[in-house]
Amino acid sequence: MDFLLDIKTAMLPEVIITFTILVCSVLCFMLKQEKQKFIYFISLLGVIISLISINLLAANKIFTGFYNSFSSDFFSILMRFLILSGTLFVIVMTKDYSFKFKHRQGEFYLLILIATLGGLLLSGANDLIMIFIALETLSLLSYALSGFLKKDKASNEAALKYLIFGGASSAVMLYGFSFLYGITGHTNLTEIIAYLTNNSSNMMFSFALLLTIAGFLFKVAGFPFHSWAPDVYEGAPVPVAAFLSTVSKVAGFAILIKFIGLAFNNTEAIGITLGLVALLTITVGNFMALNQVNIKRLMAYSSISQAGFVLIGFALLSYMGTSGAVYYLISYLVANLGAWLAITIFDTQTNKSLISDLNGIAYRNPYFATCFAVCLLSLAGIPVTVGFVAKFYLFHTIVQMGPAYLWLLIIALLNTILSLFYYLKVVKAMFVCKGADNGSKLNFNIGVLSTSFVFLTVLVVVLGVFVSPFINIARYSAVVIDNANTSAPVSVK
Amino acid sequence: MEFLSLNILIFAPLIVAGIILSPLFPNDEIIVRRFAKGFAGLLFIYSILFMIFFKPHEVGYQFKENIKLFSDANWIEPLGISLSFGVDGISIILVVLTTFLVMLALIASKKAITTKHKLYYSLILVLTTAILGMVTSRDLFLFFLFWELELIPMYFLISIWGTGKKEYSAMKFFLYTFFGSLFMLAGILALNYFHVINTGVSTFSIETLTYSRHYDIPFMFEALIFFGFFIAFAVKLPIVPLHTWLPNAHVDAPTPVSMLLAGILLKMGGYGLIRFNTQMLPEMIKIFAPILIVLGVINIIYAAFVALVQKDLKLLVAYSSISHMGFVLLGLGALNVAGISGAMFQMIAHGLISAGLFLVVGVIYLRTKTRTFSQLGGLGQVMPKAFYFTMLLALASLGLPLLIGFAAEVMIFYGAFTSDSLEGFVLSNQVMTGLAAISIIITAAYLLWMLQKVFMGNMFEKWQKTSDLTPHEAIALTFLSIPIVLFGLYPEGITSLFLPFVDNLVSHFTL
Amino acid sequence: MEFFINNVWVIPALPLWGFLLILFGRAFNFYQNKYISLALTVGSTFIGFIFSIFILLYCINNPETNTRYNILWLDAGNLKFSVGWLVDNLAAMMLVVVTSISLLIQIYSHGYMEQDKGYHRFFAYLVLFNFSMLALVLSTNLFQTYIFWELVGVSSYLLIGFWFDRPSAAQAAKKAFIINRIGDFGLLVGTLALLFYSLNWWTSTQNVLLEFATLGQAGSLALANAGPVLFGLLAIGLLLGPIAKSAQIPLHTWLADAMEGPTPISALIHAATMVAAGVYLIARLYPVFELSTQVMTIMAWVGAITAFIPATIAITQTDIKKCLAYSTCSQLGYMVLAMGIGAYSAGLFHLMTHAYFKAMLFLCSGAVIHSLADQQDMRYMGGLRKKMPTVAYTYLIGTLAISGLLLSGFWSKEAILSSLYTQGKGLLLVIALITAFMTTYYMFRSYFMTFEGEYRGKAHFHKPSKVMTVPLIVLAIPSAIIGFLFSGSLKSIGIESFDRFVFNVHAIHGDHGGLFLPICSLIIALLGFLLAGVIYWDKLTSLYCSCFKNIQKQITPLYKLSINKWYFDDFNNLLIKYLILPISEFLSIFDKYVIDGLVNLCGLSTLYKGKALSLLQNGNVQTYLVTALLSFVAIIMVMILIYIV
Amino acid sequence: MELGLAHYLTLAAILFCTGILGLIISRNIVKILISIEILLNAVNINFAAFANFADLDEAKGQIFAIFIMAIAAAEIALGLAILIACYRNRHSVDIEDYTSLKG
Repeated sequence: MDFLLDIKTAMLPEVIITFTILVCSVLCFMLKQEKQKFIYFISLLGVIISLISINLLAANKIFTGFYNSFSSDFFSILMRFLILSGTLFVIVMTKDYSFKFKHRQGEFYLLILIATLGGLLLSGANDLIMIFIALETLSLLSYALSGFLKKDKASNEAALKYLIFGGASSAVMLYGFSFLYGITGHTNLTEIIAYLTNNSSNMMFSFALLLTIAGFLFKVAGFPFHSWAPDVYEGAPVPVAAFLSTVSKVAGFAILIKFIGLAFNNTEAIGITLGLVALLTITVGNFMALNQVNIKRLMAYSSISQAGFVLIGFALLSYMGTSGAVYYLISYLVANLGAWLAITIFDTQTNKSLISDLNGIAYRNPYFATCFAVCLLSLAGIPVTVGFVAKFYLFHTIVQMGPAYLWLLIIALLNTILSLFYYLKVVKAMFVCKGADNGSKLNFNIGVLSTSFVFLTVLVVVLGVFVSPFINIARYSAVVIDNANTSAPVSVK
Repeated sequence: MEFLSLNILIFAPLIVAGIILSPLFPNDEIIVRRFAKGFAGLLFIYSILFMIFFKPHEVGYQFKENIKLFSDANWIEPLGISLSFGVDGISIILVVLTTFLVMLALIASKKAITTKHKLYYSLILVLTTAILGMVTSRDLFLFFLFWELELIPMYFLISIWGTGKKEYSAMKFFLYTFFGSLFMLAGILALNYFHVINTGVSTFSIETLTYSRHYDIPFMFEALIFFGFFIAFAVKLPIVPLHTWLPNAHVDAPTPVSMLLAGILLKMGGYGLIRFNTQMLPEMIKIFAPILIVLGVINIIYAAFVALVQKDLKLLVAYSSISHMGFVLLGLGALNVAGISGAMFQMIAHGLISAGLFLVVGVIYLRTKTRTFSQLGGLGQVMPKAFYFTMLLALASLGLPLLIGFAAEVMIFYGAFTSDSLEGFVLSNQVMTGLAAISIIITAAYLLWMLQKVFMGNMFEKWQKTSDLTPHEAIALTFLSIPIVLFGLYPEGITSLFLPFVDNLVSHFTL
Repeated sequence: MEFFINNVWVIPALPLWGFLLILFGRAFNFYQNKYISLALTVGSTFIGFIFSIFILLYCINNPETNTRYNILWLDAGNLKFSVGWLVDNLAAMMLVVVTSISLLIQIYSHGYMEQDKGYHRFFAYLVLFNFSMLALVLSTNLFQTYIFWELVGVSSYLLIGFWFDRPSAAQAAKKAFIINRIGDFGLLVGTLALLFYSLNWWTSTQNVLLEFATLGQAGSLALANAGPVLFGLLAIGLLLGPIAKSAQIPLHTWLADAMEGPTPISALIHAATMVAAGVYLIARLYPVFELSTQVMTIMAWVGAITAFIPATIAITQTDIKKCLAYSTCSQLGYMVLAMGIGAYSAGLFHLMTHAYFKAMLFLCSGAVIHSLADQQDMRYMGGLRKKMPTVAYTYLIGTLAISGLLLSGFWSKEAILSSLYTQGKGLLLVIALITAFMTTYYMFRSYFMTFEGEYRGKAHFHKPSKVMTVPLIVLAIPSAIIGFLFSGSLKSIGIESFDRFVFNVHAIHGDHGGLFLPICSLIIALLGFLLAGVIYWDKLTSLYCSCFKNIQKQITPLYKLSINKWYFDDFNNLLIKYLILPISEFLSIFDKYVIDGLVNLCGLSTLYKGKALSLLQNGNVQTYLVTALLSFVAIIMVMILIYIV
Repeated sequence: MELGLAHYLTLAAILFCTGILGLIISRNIVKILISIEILLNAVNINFAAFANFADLDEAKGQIFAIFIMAIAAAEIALGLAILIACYRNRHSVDIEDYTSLKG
């Protein structure tokens, strides 16, 4: 009976998703091609129910189960919420796009849902084995999803590259795991933390930790494991690219924070190294994005640099930094989903993806262009959007860490100019450049796609105005992380 | 005065912009323009009411507003950020200047803007909100927010309705200003940091950080904070050598936007220097005053010399703007009442004059499609009204007594000359002021040269049919001329608003 | 009488009012009738004239008059600038001069400008000038002077450039303003310095900064604070203002060009009133200048050189207005010279007499030009005495006056010469006498060329109207007698000598050098007259023998120097062309390519860095792996390094 | 000489490096996939060694290794499937031919 209680209080969303997966897989075989659209609704329903069920979870308590290999705390619940809402919008994106999948529509949703499940488990995982399995679930399914357009050369190539790169980096991560295990003798994170509080850390431990983090850096496309991202984003089906840059990333960050937390009461070495990684991630992403002409590639580089900003928060190795990172992650997710939704709509209807194809679209589809621009400007950090507040809060947290982190602040600040340039390039194409006279007019009538797009855009602005609750959420989750990592008694709010 | 709410003043333009943009609003040029113009007029009258009910002798903000969300004490309670507005001596006058120039820019938009009217007028109104928010915000975060927000409409206004290399110019403007603002952001955060570590309370309130500074900042960091703010405002003002965005932006922007850019946006740099670098960091301004003065003199002389050989009418006016903004620096560096009042006055004066000059440039360009001096000449014969207005503006600009520019220059020269802020520096205040005064010759030279080249002398045959000012343009220029003459004759009308503020300001660092 | 003194503000206020009425009346097209503009102008000046007369009478009766009224105009911190009005003998004298000449010239202008399409504009400018000039005269403090100093400058700019469609007029207007600005620069810096060095005294004891009445005290304080060198610089700065405004060398070149304006303007502004403002300002600032003998010497020499050089230039001018302009310049030099040697009242006396006769001379030339359809070259005139006798005789009166042949100019010039003599300034006296000789020569030359002999021109002649000739006749009266009137010879019937009247404190009661000097100057003048007559008067050309021709050949270099105006303009042009403009060009290029270039370089290099980085993203996953792993190893190294350090 | 932990770790490290070398220099994609296997096997050796030396009570390392094997199998299966799809499109297993996405 205890087991069932656990499920209700800690794993309800996962269970619901699993159930949906089962239903979908059965339906995949049962339904005829033309009726496979039905699976779309089923999966949508499953995700929505799962999202609702998150509210039923006990948010103010830390719950651990499955022999302590899964723990549900406020932070993990928040991450799961983000992952599920990301999935929701990714599924929405496929509404019109799915005609490209031909007769395999059902499978696509199946894969997406399984990948999501991997992500959900990852955000609550508390044991190295659990982490590994959840991560690989997410990764393997992502490989498959990237190559989902079997006949498409680009899609194949993307999947291949993704797989090779992913295989290598997960091997590096596992190598790190093995050392963590070897040093501490434990695979359970709680116990590893307990070990750390009793033993002062050493260089070997930091080395192992860094190797481990490599695997997660791959997941979040952080430097130096970022190079797959642009190719995969370009080649993969657009909703998959969206999935990778949102859901997959959130999951990656969710687990990354736990590992970085291991270094919380450690030396600063890992913090500085991570800071370096974060800055390099931002800088490389920004520099590469400057000359892009393909909007998907541009978004890939943009998401690399955005990941770098989140990493900065992590690199601060503190409660404040984590809260900044979490808030930034929320803002990134909302704006990025919006931007990908726009690209999906555009790509689905015109089959084009160059920035110049967007020229003058603002005067054919003003709402579309405006919403897209708002999302992009939020990513760039222009008010009044959530991105602005998030950047401000992140920088605020850096400064709160004291003058030692000034270098981090300065380079991060300078990078925002670079990012502004390429986001503006897209905005400029839409609003300023003269489009071809017979430029395509998108169908942006009221529908689920346009509604969710507008919804996300409004959310971007609303979150930019109603800031306090989300900062409180971010802070609270950071407190939870902080407590868990310092293995101090949990203070329940 | 219950009906005077800064919230309404600031956010009404935003709402009206939304109304104009909404699909329900008729897409008819005339209706859109008249609606926007009418609204701007009302806004101007409303802002005048603020000025009338403003009590100059009270120190600190008036008409305070603090919007609260979610029953929090402040807007973003966790960080101590408040959505609070208020006006004091230096902002009330800029508020009125803003609404005034926006109204005129909209009047001047009739012929200058020929496409995408709804978008244009709503962007101007968004810009209005941003500027009003900037000058009235009582919170550093809010100030920064509006500072950045202003860039967006400005970017679109230049890049969509501009001419020439408009996209390049708009991008340059955007990135350059953004670049500057990052330094300010660092400064803002650092101020907050030192307040937190000293008091444990996170706040961005300008009042708290200014008036009740119960916290110490290590000298080096205070200098860095000063530097951060300074860079941001130096870009905006602009200060040589951070000025090169300005000629580009001005030349390529449409006329009404140039008016707003020169008329108000540059003033934000001066406003910031007074509000933050001077008021908030009085210890630092004392130390850095020599730099301010040196940069000011360089600005004045350098830009004047560069203006002397410009071949493009608008470039000349743009460089004259840079030169004139140097006076703001010079006045500020004097650190006495006369100097700072003069800087403030110069901002108002230049706001009106440069807006007018850009309007005239636009008027000429609209008719001749050229701004090159070699193509112009003798236009005074066919457009006498434009000629007289330009003459008035040029004379005001070169500091002719009894026009608005003179009082500003006198105060600045007097302030700078009698100041001792350069004590211990190689060159004395007197020498620097003397150098700056050379500009009264050069300024006269390039402005009169401009008048001569454009309006006087022989006329090209092709301009024979050029028409004089339309009623719209004439009205806009007349509106501009009224304060130029009025406050030139009666400078107390403006100075009385901010003198108590400046007195109080100066008393803080003469102690 | 008290009424007029107390309401002296009416004198400048009326022209201002008139200006506004014309401005708005025309801007909104309320009227078209030329007589309304005329009435507004003349009316305002006339009332001013009446006021001035009464004030002058009051001042004559009460020589100690010093009525001041100040209004705080600008107040910021310890900066308290006031404007107001000051009536003393000096101001009263200037008021009368200005209003009377203005009045006549305005009437004359009606005739001169009647056909011009810019009639209303002309009168608007004219009345604006009147306002500025009268307010300048009434200034209570140096600051106010500076305000109206610039305003008269701008009126002058507007009027020189009245026919702005003429390129030369536009050029001349600009030149006049800019050169005057150089003076303003000096004046401004000088004023600030004077204020600065005595600031504490001003702010602690005085309500009105820089008030003329207390300038002497402030000056000595400044001298004490600043030391003689800085004080000298300060005074030179102040002097620069009058140098530019009164067209002293080296800032004199604008005055000849200013003749591009309508002739009544040349008469009013560039001969009688505005240019004299410089001398007036020197008089006002006398307590300051007096403190530094070096500056006084400089002033004297500037005056002397200015008297001399333009006179040599005037000798060869063929344009009647240019000739008169250089003559004005030269006469102004006289006045400044007088100021410089301390002959304060003599300078002002000459100012007054000169104002009348030079205004008249210009008006005469205007009448001639007007009659000959804008012909200004004297080589195409001649024999006009028969066609327009009134003009010719008045011109002759003016010529006699300026030459110092017993009419008013004689008395004032004689006062200057005798001061020179009594002070023992030999060299200056010689220069002054040579100048006097040349003055007679070129003035008679112009008279002969214009009015005597045969008509050499082709232009159709038409007679000047009454409205033009009457003011000439009226002006001829003071031109003839005013010198004698105030020479002190009529003390018995109650008219004080000028120097007694104008400034009791500073009057220099130098004894006249007996009869020697007047006779000497008369002889010199006669010689000049003879020389001119020999060369240019057909009745005397019989004396014109070959030796003169030879002389003329021998002095070719001098002739060239004169006709080229001593190359001042060329020098200025070279200065602008090879110094100012290159600096500007250099800075402009520097701005465009270096400063902006660096900015753009930053942007471009960033873009290229992006491109260079893209090379790593070559599509081969193995490259990605290599870079990733290598970077990762590097990162690990960094971490280890941090551990070690 | 007794085999100590260090020996196992060294072996694993050498194997890991071999795998990485193979990953980087092979042109054949199948070889690359095999190299990934080698990497994972190196990790397995580590886990087994650590389980033997550091964690005698629970043998979590061995369990981990088994999990790794299972997942590796899945990964290779997926990898080969993707490779086959690629091969159908381009008729090549040379990694150099899969460079169309770049920049």
